[in-house]
Amino acid sequence: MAGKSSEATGRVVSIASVLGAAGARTAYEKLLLIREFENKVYDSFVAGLVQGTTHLCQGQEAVSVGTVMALRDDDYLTYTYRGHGPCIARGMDLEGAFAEIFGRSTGVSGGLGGSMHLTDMQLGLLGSFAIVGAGLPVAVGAGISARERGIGQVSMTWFGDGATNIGAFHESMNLAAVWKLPVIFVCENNLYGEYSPILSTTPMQDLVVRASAYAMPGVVVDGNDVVAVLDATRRAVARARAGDGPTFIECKTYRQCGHSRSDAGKYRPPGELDAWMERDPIVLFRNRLLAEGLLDKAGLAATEQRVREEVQAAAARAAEGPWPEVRPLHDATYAGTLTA
Amino acid sequence: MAGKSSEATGRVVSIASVLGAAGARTAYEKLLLIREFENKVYDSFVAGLVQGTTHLCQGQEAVSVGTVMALRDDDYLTYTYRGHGPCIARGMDLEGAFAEIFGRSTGVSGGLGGSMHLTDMQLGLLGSFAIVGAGLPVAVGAGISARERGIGQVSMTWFGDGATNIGAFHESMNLAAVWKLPVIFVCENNLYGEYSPILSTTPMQDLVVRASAYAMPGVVVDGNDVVAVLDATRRAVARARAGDGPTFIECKTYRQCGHSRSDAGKYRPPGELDAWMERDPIVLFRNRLLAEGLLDKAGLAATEQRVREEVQAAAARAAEGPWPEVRPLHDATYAGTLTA
Amino acid sequence: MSTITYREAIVRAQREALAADPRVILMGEDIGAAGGPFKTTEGLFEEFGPLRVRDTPISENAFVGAAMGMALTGYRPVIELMFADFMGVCFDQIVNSIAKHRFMCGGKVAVPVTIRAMGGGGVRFGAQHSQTGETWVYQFPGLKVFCPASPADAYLMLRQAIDDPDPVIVLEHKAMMAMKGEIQTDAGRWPAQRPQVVRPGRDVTLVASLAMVRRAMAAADALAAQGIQAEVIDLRVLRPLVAEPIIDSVTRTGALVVVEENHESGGWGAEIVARALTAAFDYIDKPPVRVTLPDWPMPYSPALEDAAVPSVQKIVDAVLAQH
Amino acid sequence: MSTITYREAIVRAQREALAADPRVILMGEDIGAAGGPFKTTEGLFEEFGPLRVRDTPISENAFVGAAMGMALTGYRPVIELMFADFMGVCFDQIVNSIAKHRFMCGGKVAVPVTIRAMGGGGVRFGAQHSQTGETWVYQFPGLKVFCPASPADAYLMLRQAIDDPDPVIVLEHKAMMAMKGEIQTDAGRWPAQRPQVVRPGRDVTLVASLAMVRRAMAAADALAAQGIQAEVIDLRVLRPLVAEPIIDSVTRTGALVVVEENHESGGWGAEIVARALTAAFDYIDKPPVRVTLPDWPMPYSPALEDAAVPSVQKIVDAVLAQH
Ligand SMILES: Cc1ncc(C[n+]2csc(CCOP(=O)(O)OP(=O)(O)O)c2C)c(N)n1
Ligand SMILES: Cc1ncc(C[n+]2csc(CCOP(=O)(O)OP(=O)(O)O)c2C)c(N)n1
Ligand SMILES: [Mg+2]
Ligand SMILES: [Mg+2]
Repeated sequence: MAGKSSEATGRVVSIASVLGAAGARTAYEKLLLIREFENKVYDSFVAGLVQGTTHLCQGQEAVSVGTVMALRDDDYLTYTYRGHGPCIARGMDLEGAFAEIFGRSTGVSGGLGGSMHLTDMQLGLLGSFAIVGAGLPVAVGAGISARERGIGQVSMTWFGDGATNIGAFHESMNLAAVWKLPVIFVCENNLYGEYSPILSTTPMQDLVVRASAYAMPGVVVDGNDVVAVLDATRRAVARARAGDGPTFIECKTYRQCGHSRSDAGKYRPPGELDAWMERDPIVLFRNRLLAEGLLDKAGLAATEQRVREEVQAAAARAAEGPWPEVRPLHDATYAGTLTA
Repeated sequence: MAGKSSEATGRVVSIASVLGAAGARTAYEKLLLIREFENKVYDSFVAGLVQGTTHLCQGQEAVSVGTVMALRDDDYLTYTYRGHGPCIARGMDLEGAFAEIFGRSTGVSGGLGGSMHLTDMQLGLLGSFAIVGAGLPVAVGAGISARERGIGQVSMTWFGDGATNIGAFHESMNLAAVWKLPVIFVCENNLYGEYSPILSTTPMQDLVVRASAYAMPGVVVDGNDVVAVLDATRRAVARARAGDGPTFIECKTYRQCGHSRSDAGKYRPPGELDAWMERDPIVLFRNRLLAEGLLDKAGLAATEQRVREEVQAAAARAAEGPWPEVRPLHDATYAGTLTA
Repeated sequence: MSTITYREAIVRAQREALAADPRVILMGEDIGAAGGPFKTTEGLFEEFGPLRVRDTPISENAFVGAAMGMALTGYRPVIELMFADFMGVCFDQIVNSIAKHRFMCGGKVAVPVTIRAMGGGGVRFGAQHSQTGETWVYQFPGLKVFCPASPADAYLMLRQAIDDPDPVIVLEHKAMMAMKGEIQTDAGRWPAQRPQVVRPGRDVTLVASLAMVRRAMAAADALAAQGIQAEVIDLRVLRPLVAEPIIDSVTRTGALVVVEENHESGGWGAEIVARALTAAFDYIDKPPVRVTLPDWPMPYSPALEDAAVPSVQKIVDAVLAQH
Repeated sequence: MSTITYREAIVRAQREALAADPRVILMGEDIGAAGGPFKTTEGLFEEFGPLRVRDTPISENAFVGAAMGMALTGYRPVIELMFADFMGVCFDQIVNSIAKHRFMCGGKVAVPVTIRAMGGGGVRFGAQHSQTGETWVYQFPGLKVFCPASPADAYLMLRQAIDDPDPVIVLEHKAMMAMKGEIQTDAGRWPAQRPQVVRPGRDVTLVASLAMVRRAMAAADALAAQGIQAEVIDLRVLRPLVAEPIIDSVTRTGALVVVEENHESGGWGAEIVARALTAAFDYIDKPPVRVTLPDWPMPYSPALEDAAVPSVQKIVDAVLAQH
């Protein structure tokens, strides 16, 4: 399948067959959780609770949820500055995530990392990288560990369309391919790198063709369809666990908000956003849940209500968190004792 | 033709049709010149006239000659530490080249550069790069100039099979492709990067497939057949001059000697070197010249004699060159005046 | 003379360079229609078009290397690298190619490349987006390193950089973008490329760069109120480093305090201290003091970031402790 | 104790680490069957096989970043980068990822990566293959930087680096590969990770690192013949920098000369001068001197290279001029 738009594209699979009823509820909950989380981060920015910058992923939730749900607890993940999605999908503590973004000592990294650097080693959330492409080599390294340890772990890394033009992408794809490592490369093709449309920086729209430069299987999937994403990822993960090496998954999706806080998105052609809003991953999934009778309107509303409350409560608790104490941070810098 | 072994492979073109009689003589002379030059550098190393290290290209001469002969005088070239070939093919002064390698003030760069850094701006020889892959971005930049100036210039860059795994290769290919720059990427696939066989570092033997990752035309050519190389390069150059963008040319060839001075080549499978020696580019071309009746044995012998003498004489003069004077080198470091 | 912001000064310098010389070409990520992530190319795309103001892919190593290729073949590229921290992904091209190429060619070529990068802390961008980059590059012969600490310098240094036959890295500071000041458009009145006394004083020499200059000035105000007259020197050009103005100053004041937004070990402050103390050994009568970032990466939390970046109070305290 | 070469000491340290700890994995270009471009992994591939001693593609940024991924997930990678100059192509992973990751994670992870790189001049490799790399990396908190100047240190520092929970860059010097000396295998007798007095003296303190230590020692011999007793300090660990042994020494000798194979501006010599003069201000009675590379890239020509690298004679002259 290398270099071709895969069989996964366009194939409509039933939710029940891929997720089951319980899985479907979980997926819906996770989608909502990420959406609510990101909305709350945005509001917190406006309210002055967050300073600096932040990169949100509304519209791309199905990629995070669909890919993460294909993983085992002992798998490894690396992601980007736009990485709240995978973290929340993986189960990162919401208060800890908010508190980190608010710069509080109760943050997952004690406020030292920030919005661009949410991590949690317990969950295999190895790192969020603010330098484009930098997370890929690290995921490859986790893939080496996984392969060496020999218990079927995999490593997964997320990155954008724009990131496929940086050297680290190329070197990582090649290394994973030549060593047949269990690494899943998840490309969130949201059509833009910052304010640049993909065709202004890349001589093609379908990035999956790049996989063939490494003799690596590549698949394209509708990134706004959580079921399709999960389905495609499961196949890739199965291959990786079986020792058959890496896969490149291109998820076609769209960033509903600006690149970062200061971006109003003026570069978008008229109508583009509207068209994608109609394909909002949460709305799509919600409609299918109803259509397939897996959840009724009351059930959906209850879930929505619960998630919203959970997110609001976590943010409220996080906002109460104390500021980190101003003290020497040598111990946060080095693990070993220093002679100095 | 992207991503496919090209029509150029296997096609036998007559020397006369591609080169003409005069061109054939020039090509033969250039092939010999490079061979004799490299042999003399080797001998000079053994004799203690060259210190440090040096990377020779015996066996790959047809790539240098075939590609360079497709160029105009005002084209641009970047190449590598194994870059004596393009320099000599382009007409670099032999004494100046030897003297540079011997570290003398009469060297093309006054002895400041050395074997890994032969350059001559007058000839468009922009730079020899000792960091793998580093010459490619620079060639892309020259391609931007060429395109801007609008008089049909092209930029050509040489690199090895191993270099296709470094980030700079990827970024340069993409940039040249997306901006449709007149850049010819010449990959000398000599099957090894230092002591590593290609399949230990790259998941495929045919590197031309990588061109398709940039929607760039790619061709494979027998790198030991100077006529085939020239023929394929001319097409690529014509496309570039016409504004149709870059081409990737994979030249299948072989490094007859070690990677660098200290390498005895023990990693080679038995018989491999012998098989390639039978396909020595100079012997092949010589035989074809005779077969096509473009030169007779006496003519060949006369050329060989002349080239050998020319090379020996240049080396002898170079060895007489004075050492550079020990003096402040601020003016070699900065072009502008320094306030300091 | 006209009063504009640091950011506007950068735009203006580029506009004038583009207008004056057809060989000038700007390249960088989102510098075109978007006007640059820091809006430092605002309006230039509209005015000069997509070939003179080029949006690049996220391929820093390639487009920085390409700048050298352009420079070698007759153009004068001006690169915007966005965050100075991104020099990491193109470090090879900067320090191994661009810095050394002329030398390796025996001095026979010039490499007129300008690289602009925005650095520095104070804006809650965390450890990978807050480095000034000063100490990354000033050690390399072949490069020039300019550090504008005012709109005037943001303007003139960029114009000088673009005109310079050598590669120049212009390190702008993102916390100063909105700073207002006068610029001098008459090149005949531009100061020499060397440190400059921006406030005279007789008791102590404060040497600072980039955003630390303002803080040193504010500290000097505070110190004056306590009877200590600090002379403030804006370092301005990190390479080639001209130490005379500093040596001259400490010879008069007898005391040196450097203020920089880099870690102590490896900061340029050591270089200043070493040069000053070596040259003015007999004139300095107090141990020098360096006010720097602490020895850990930049923390994200506002509370910790503010404690990390040298503050006016810390500078004042350092001087008082010395005296 | 046993007498081996610097190169053999490097091989031995890695062999012992591989044997002692299954989590140790070596990666680099041609370090496998070829035994490494500098033969610093000779025999290890045969002994430990292709999974523990891994030949990599020419993809430094990927395999250095991969080392961090391995370290975060339970392994102890040891990278051979070949020439220190190649840090340019993986600088981002070294300084932005590896150095800062623990910190950005709030100190909750350790990053036990060892990176070996061979630097330095004197072997006619030209401007892009002769840099020591010392001043590229010692400025970054989060990294440790070891500089072995003897077979003993080549051995013990590499063992310490591999055992260290933090990332360590071990800068070996290619001109010392054949140097012979004794190594100490008993870890209980290893010196602390700090500068070490390698020759006592009362008149002047010479601080040097890597290949300059031998030259400083030779200079001390020559000076002794002229009645000047030089104390020689091997700097050994560039980060974290422990200045006490140096301060202690200059307090006794009253004079400081640093010798380094880096350019003056941005060299660590300034840091040593600044620390020593600040802490021992009242004890130093002669202006310090720095003997460094000149302010241009390394020339290829043997004549010029030899003139560039600090020679024994230059060190002697510097001390004599100071006294
Ligand atoms: C090496 C590097 N260059 C530039 C940037 C600035 N930058 C941050 S995000 C971004 C766009 C990335 O686009 P893409 O990979 O498509 O990811 P997306 O933001 O769309 O998720 C850029 C250029 C960076 N962080 N690192
Ligand atoms: C970035 C970088 N990594 C490693 C090296 C060391 N090195 C020099 S040549 C070489 C092999 C290159 O192989 P290839 O690209 O096939 O070119 P060839 O030498 O075969 O012509 C290596 C690894 C280098 N010079 N630069
Ligand atoms: Mg994108
Ligand atoms: Mg090769």
